[in-house]
Amino acid sequence: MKEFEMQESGQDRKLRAKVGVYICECGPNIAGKVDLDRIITDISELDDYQDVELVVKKYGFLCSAPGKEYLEEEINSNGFTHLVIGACSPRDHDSTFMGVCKKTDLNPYLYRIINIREHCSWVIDDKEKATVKAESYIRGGIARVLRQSELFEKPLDINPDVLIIGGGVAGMEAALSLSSDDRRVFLVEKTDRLGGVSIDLSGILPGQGEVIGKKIESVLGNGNIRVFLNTRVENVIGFLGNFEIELLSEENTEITEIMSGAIVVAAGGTLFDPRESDRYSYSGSDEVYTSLSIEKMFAGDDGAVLRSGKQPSSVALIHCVGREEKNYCSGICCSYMMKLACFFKKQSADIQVTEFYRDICLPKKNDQERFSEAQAAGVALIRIKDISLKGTNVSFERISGDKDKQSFDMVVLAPALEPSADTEYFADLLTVPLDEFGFFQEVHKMTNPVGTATDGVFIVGAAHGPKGVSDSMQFARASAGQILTRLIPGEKLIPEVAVTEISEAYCTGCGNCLEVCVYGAIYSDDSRGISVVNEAVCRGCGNCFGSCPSGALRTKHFTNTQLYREVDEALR
Amino acid sequence: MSQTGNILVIGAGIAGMKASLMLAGASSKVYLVEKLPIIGGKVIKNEESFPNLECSTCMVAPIQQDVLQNPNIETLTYSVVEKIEGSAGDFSVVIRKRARYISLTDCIGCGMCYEPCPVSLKNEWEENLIDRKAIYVPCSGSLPNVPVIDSEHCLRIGGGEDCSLCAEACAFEAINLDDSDEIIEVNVGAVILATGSATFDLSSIPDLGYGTLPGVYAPMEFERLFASNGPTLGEITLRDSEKIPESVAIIHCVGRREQKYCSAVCCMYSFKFARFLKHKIPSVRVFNIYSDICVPGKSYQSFYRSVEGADTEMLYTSSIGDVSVSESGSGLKVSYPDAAVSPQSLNVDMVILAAALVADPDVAQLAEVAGVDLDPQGFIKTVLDGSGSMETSREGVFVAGTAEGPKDIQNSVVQAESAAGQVAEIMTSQASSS
Amino acid sequence: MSSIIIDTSASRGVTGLLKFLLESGKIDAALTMRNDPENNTYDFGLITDASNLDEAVPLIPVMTVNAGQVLSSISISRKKIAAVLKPCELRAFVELVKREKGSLENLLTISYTCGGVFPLDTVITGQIKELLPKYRKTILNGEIPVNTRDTCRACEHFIPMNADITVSVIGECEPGVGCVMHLNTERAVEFTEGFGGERSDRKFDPSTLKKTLDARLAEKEKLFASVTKDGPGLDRLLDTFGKCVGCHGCSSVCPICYCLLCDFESANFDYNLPYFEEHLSRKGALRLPPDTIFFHLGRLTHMSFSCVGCGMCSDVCPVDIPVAAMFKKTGEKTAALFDYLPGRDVEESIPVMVYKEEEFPDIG
Amino acid sequence: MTDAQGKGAVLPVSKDPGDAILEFLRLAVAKELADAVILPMKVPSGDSFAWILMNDVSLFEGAVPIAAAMPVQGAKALRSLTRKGPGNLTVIAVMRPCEIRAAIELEKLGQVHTDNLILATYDCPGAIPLQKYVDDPGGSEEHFSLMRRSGKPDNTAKPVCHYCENFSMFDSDLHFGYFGFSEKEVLVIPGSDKGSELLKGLDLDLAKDLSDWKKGIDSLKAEREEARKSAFEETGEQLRGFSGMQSVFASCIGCHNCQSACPICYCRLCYFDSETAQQDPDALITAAAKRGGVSLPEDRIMFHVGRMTHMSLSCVSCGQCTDACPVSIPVAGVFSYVADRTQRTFEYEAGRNDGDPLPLRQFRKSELPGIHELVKNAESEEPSHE
Amino acid sequence: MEKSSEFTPAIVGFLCNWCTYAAADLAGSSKLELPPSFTVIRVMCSSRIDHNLLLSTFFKGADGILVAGCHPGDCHYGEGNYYARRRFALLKKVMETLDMDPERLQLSWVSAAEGKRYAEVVGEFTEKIKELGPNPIKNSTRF
Repeated sequence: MKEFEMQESGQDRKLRAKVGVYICECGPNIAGKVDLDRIITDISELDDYQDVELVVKKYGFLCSAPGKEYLEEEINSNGFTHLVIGACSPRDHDSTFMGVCKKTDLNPYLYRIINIREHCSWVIDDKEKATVKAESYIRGGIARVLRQSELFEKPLDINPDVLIIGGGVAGMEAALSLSSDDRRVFLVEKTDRLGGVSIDLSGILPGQGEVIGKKIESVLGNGNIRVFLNTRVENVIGFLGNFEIELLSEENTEITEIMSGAIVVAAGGTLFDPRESDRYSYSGSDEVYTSLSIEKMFAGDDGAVLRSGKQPSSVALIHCVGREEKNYCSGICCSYMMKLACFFKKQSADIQVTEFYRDICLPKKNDQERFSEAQAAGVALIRIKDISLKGTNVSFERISGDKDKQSFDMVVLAPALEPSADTEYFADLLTVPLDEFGFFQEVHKMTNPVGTATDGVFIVGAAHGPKGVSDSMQFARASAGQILTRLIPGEKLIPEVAVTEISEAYCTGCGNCLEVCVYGAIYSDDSRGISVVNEAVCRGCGNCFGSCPSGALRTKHFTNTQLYREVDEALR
Repeated sequence: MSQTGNILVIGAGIAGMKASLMLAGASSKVYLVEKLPIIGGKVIKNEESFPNLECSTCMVAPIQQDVLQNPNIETLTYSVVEKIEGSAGDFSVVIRKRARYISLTDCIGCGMCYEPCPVSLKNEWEENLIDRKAIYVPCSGSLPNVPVIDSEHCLRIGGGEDCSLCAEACAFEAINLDDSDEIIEVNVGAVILATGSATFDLSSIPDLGYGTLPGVYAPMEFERLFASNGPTLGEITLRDSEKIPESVAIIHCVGRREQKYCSAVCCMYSFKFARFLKHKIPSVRVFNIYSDICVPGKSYQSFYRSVEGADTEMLYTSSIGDVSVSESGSGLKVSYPDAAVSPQSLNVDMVILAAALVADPDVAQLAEVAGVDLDPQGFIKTVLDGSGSMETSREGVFVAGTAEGPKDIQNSVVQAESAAGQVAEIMTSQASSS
Repeated sequence: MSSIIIDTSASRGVTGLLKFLLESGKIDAALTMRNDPENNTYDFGLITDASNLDEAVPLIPVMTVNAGQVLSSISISRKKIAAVLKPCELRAFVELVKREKGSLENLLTISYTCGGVFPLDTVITGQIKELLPKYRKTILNGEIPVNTRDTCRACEHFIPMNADITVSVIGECEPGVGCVMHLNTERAVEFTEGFGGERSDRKFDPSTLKKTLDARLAEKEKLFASVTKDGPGLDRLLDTFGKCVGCHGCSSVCPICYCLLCDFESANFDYNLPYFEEHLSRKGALRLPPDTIFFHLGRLTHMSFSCVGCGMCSDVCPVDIPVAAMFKKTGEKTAALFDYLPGRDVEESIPVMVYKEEEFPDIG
Repeated sequence: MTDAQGKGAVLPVSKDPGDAILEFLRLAVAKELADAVILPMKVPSGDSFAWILMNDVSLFEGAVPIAAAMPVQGAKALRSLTRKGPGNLTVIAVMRPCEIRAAIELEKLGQVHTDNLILATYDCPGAIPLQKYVDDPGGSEEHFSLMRRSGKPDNTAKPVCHYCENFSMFDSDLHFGYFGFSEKEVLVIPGSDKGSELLKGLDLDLAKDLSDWKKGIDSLKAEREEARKSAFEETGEQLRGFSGMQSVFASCIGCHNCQSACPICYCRLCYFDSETAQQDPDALITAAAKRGGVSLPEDRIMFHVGRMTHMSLSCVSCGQCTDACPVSIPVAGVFSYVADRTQRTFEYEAGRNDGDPLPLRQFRKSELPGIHELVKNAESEEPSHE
Repeated sequence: MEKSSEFTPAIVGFLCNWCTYAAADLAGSSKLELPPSFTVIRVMCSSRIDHNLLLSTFFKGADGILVAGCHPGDCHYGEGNYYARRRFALLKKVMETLDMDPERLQLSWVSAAEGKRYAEVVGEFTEKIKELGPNPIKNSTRF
């Protein structure tokens, strides 16, 4: 609090300071367009401040190696309390000069770079005007830097262990890539066995059965992986590096408490129920199957046969079941339907197999083979606009617009992949938003697809979106990648320094800030009736500040007092 | 794990940069080798990236900055890897740092040097849509923002003439016309190949008129044409005339038949183009000529639906391979067989060919250097296909991004993260074993 | 010390001085009351351009806000400022300076013998227009003008303390003499150098204001009597402060209440439910919001000994509680304990900030 | 909110509706359906009211459920009681609709917890300005009783009351309706489960059909609607041009009484009293030099504009700000005018208990088309990103 | 009081660090001519900008204020600019209702790649402000 007031006081008269103002000539780029000598005289003669000493100099090329040494030397010999650099964009060299400050006793947050190149010398032709502009920018910089306050990094101890929710392929893959002697993995599975859906898809890839079998073995055999079966995650609090988790085992309804530094959500997906759409009407007795159940049959000994046990003589494979309803393409069905077609043909060449598809979507480079194989095997491919079915009677509209009917011995549906039932539960538990389709929302679709708004919580596999086995494992490894490179045993995390702080004395706990924070970095302390910032999570965007009507918030390094002074000078 | 090993990342596209940053964050020393004079890869060529049409520069520039400012990453632009010997955990790598002729430390990118250069050439990075000098930066906003001299065309270096206008114009003595290639040898524990891909050679299908008919565009050409930091500053005008197209046909699946695979991104960028066109030229008519729509993943189809009808008319053809483009008057004629296999045609001002992603021509040589196998399509092969592992046929060497096969940004990043993870795993085990 | 006599009204004289100071660059800004003819309102102007002084009414008997409060925020500037203040405003400012909430360093203080000010509503209603002419006459006769603030009528400290320049406005300033400015400090002499008017060695003679003083003292008697009839104290308080709506307007306009966050608005005065339940079970009833009266008692202990009786608090009270009278009265008593007079001397330390070894034997 | 299929129970009136309500409350407390009540009570000096929380039935006598003046906005009383949490007491608060609406806004802002409160409103004829009441309690009471009968505010009432459309049943748990037949009876209408429970507990059955009463209310609403239109037109006129806004607030002395009287201004430390808001003195004088002078205390007008951005979305137009203003600025007139516009911008109505979150705590990805400046055809109305 | 013909407006632009500030840099390195009367103030996110910052800039006498950030959907912090848009809309409505020159306040979305557009936005806004003339506050001693 004290510091809060001292630094913030709009009228803190005890500004005893020695400010170094160094202007980079940047060759002709600044020196050529701006009258530096005039600026130096004007600024040094500036008598705006009591007890503030200004040292104003120019230098050829401050970001050069000698330039940086020069600056370091100047800071040390003059014992500056603040530093202003008139040069280029902070996006180019802010970190450069912060680096210089770090080598000296000057706190890097008591320095400021002023962009008089991109925003001045390069865009204003008239030298007179450019000079005046540069001068006002620099005056603003001085006025502001005097209101800045020292900030310090606060390294955090971290727990390298990882909680993985879901024991499917994705979960197991993550577990195996993460576990090591100095990193334990807790693998929590709600059912009584590992393997998830994929265990049923053993037919999918040749040898997939063994692969998954082996995975399960190596997971169970791994001393650094602790597997909890029949267990659900009851409660989670914390943030990247420090989560506290409560697990509830269904057998001996007791709570196990564990700590981890990260959480990987591999809650998996499930299949769209075709009967949700009136397009597909059939009963349990009809010879209508989902791809999954057929997979199981093929995995078994007597292959895919009718309930009578007889070979079907005609089979319809229907793609895109639920695509329109869910408004997304699962991206894997075409591929496995082609494969199923071939399985049927292998089972018996006499079975006439017909595939009804809207579009052929084979996004993987090897998928195309499947298509050729199917064609070669004599599978009939019919492109349709629309389709519906009563039992095994299929009526459809060809792309040409012609309507048609056919009936088959057996119909196989390729239902869309959808989020598993407990997705919402976990979303709520981990405060991770869901997207419009009910899958977990990644923090950034492109640059961070496995990360979530709650840093430290990662989403992989079908919980992120419709995926095949290999993509699921890919995502799992990606999350492992993030954890392995961010949570290093024995090393500390260094959170953002310029974060927001809330004054306990002034806050009334109205919750505006808490509501708008994207990162869940603010929580409410009910005992004191105030909101509190978790500095380990805050990114310093300042959205909370914008939402606070009282004088209770301060976004460090971008306080209003600081900005007001910049404005004052801009309008001077 | 600070001492346990350096890492070599080849290719500074989104995948390469991401992997480098992650590993550097884990305090490994990373050598990031990029053959172009700038980093950023293909993504920065896009104004906006699908599915949420996010501004690519806004998305990638901070990553580029992080890479260049990260003390653990040594970025070697305009460089090629010539040798990778040894084995996992201990590779010795030879890198040729090609002569740039401009000092990265002294140059501040003021651009004073381009003006005087008498040589004028097509700018390849801008898809030859604009000229450049022999000394140049590929695009505005290049990072690092430091030019390079095209030694082959430089009057002095290439032509042996006595010209040093650029050097004279430079206030920082940053230009050294006597610069020469530099050979750098480094030791690394692991290698990540992220060299990206190329677009299908459109001229190999003469019927589509690419190269012969000026109104026919490759996807990257259109990306640059639309880019607000591109050659036309975002004005969509036809190549030879200044005309603003009134009708545009986008032909899907170009090269799919030849390559025998679907690139999975063409549909999406085609729809993106349609949105762009409608956005900039509200009166324009856009046609997407397709035979299959491939929009895998959760948010793609909804984007397709939002474009379909609104921004573009969808024209189905029963055989996408048989679509052809010919000249008709001042414009172009696109012929294709419709659903009923009867021939149709369509007159437009502009044609964009949604070309397949193919292996980068240089990848074969890289594979040789790196000693890794390629798959039948010419991409770098992963050994445990379908397991999500990014390990190649050579232990300790990994691949990420479109070097491994056609894919979108999301999957490139996911692969980069996986690869980085696998490298980190090795490093850790080495650390604990040593 | 000397004085300056100018053949004009006191008001014009002061305005002239301010003009001179600005034009000669001796000050950067002048703080004075001014009139907004368009809206018939008065406010404090911090004037930097002499030409803007035409609207200045430095001696207008109106107090929209206690100038001491206004000055505290700007006086710490290194810029030179001349401020025209009423005696109580100057005293309030001195109290603030003692609390590090202002500085006399770069300040030229001009004050005047004060006839008292009109309550704000006379300004709003426009009444003041009729009242002013009578006002001038009355004060010259050393009498108390009608309709002025009750605390002004009862104010015996109408002669400025610590002013660099004292302008005679009441009593003494008999017709013919014009505007008389007494230069009390070196600074005054220095600043007025080069300013016109006739220099004289006329001394300021308080005795000439005896009549006024007596009248005021008499008024004070009455006022103090009016706010404490006989009867048990607390009930009396309840009668006086009972209708307080807790707006804390009195403290926000009080020049002495400098706190950023008043203790009574701080978390210290948020209560948990049990507090109310407990009260309820004991008394069967309690008032919401609580502490309405406690607030005034608390404020009395916090600042009464520094109260200068400017009367702002009464003026802003929405329910006409005689806050000012209560505080002035209590203030005099508390200050007397330490024979302290608020605003008398910057060097005089705030009573509760010091102690003497031997004091209050009877308290122990 | 529901009013139980348009039916209500009936309470007999002896003297005036207030007594009926008191009797009702006595019963509720006696039957331990509530632990305490909050009611206005005359202050000792007899010229104002204060909120009293009481459970001692014998004290109810002095209470005035339907008080002529509103010295303290009831929401502030509720805030002081429940800010730290709902507690264990079940308390019935009888307040004006605008007070309940303010309380509902404050609950959204975490300042009031209504869990154990039973909020009761009544047909509000308007309130007498505090100053007027203090000056002449007797006269004011006379005026008020007339207003209470007619349901129409007369010229002594607060200006905002003349055009308040929310003077009757709002989102409260209970409502006491009597406009139209205040002599005979008072309707008590449940507005929530809490309300219904209470009535059940008191064996009051909802026999009475409300349509007549409703008709009366609606015609009164219509009149207020008219008044509102003309009042807003007037305010609009006053505010025309820069000088307009300036002269409305010209006499402001910066005491911030309006803010401290405002039920919505819940901040402990108003931004404008915080150090952040204080101008740098040197900068202030430098800036003054550019203009030739500034008015002090600084930012007096900005304070009002800033306050509008902070609270106008929750403003319930109770008029307390005007009552508190020592220099008679029509603060409430301007604020309710602004609130009317800002609340419509976000299709929000302050004081509704419909779970609608505060406008600034949410957003829609595509909304407010054209709020951002369009340059040439470079941008489409809607961001293309959705 | 200046005549708007020779009137050079004082305009303050609050730019988000990730998009518009970058665009401003791009405009700079592309050497596009920009009006000297425009002053850039950098903030991390447009959502950081609170009403009082804009108001006080306005009452301090700025003739125009530009708030510019990432296009909706592009926010570096996910959703910041959506909130910024709402807050801006509120302030604009208040100023509109009080008839205090809401046109002096402008919100624009400018991405990091739109250096040219940044120059256009600034240029056109400056022109608009020139037409409006000086902010009445800045020459009044009554504020």
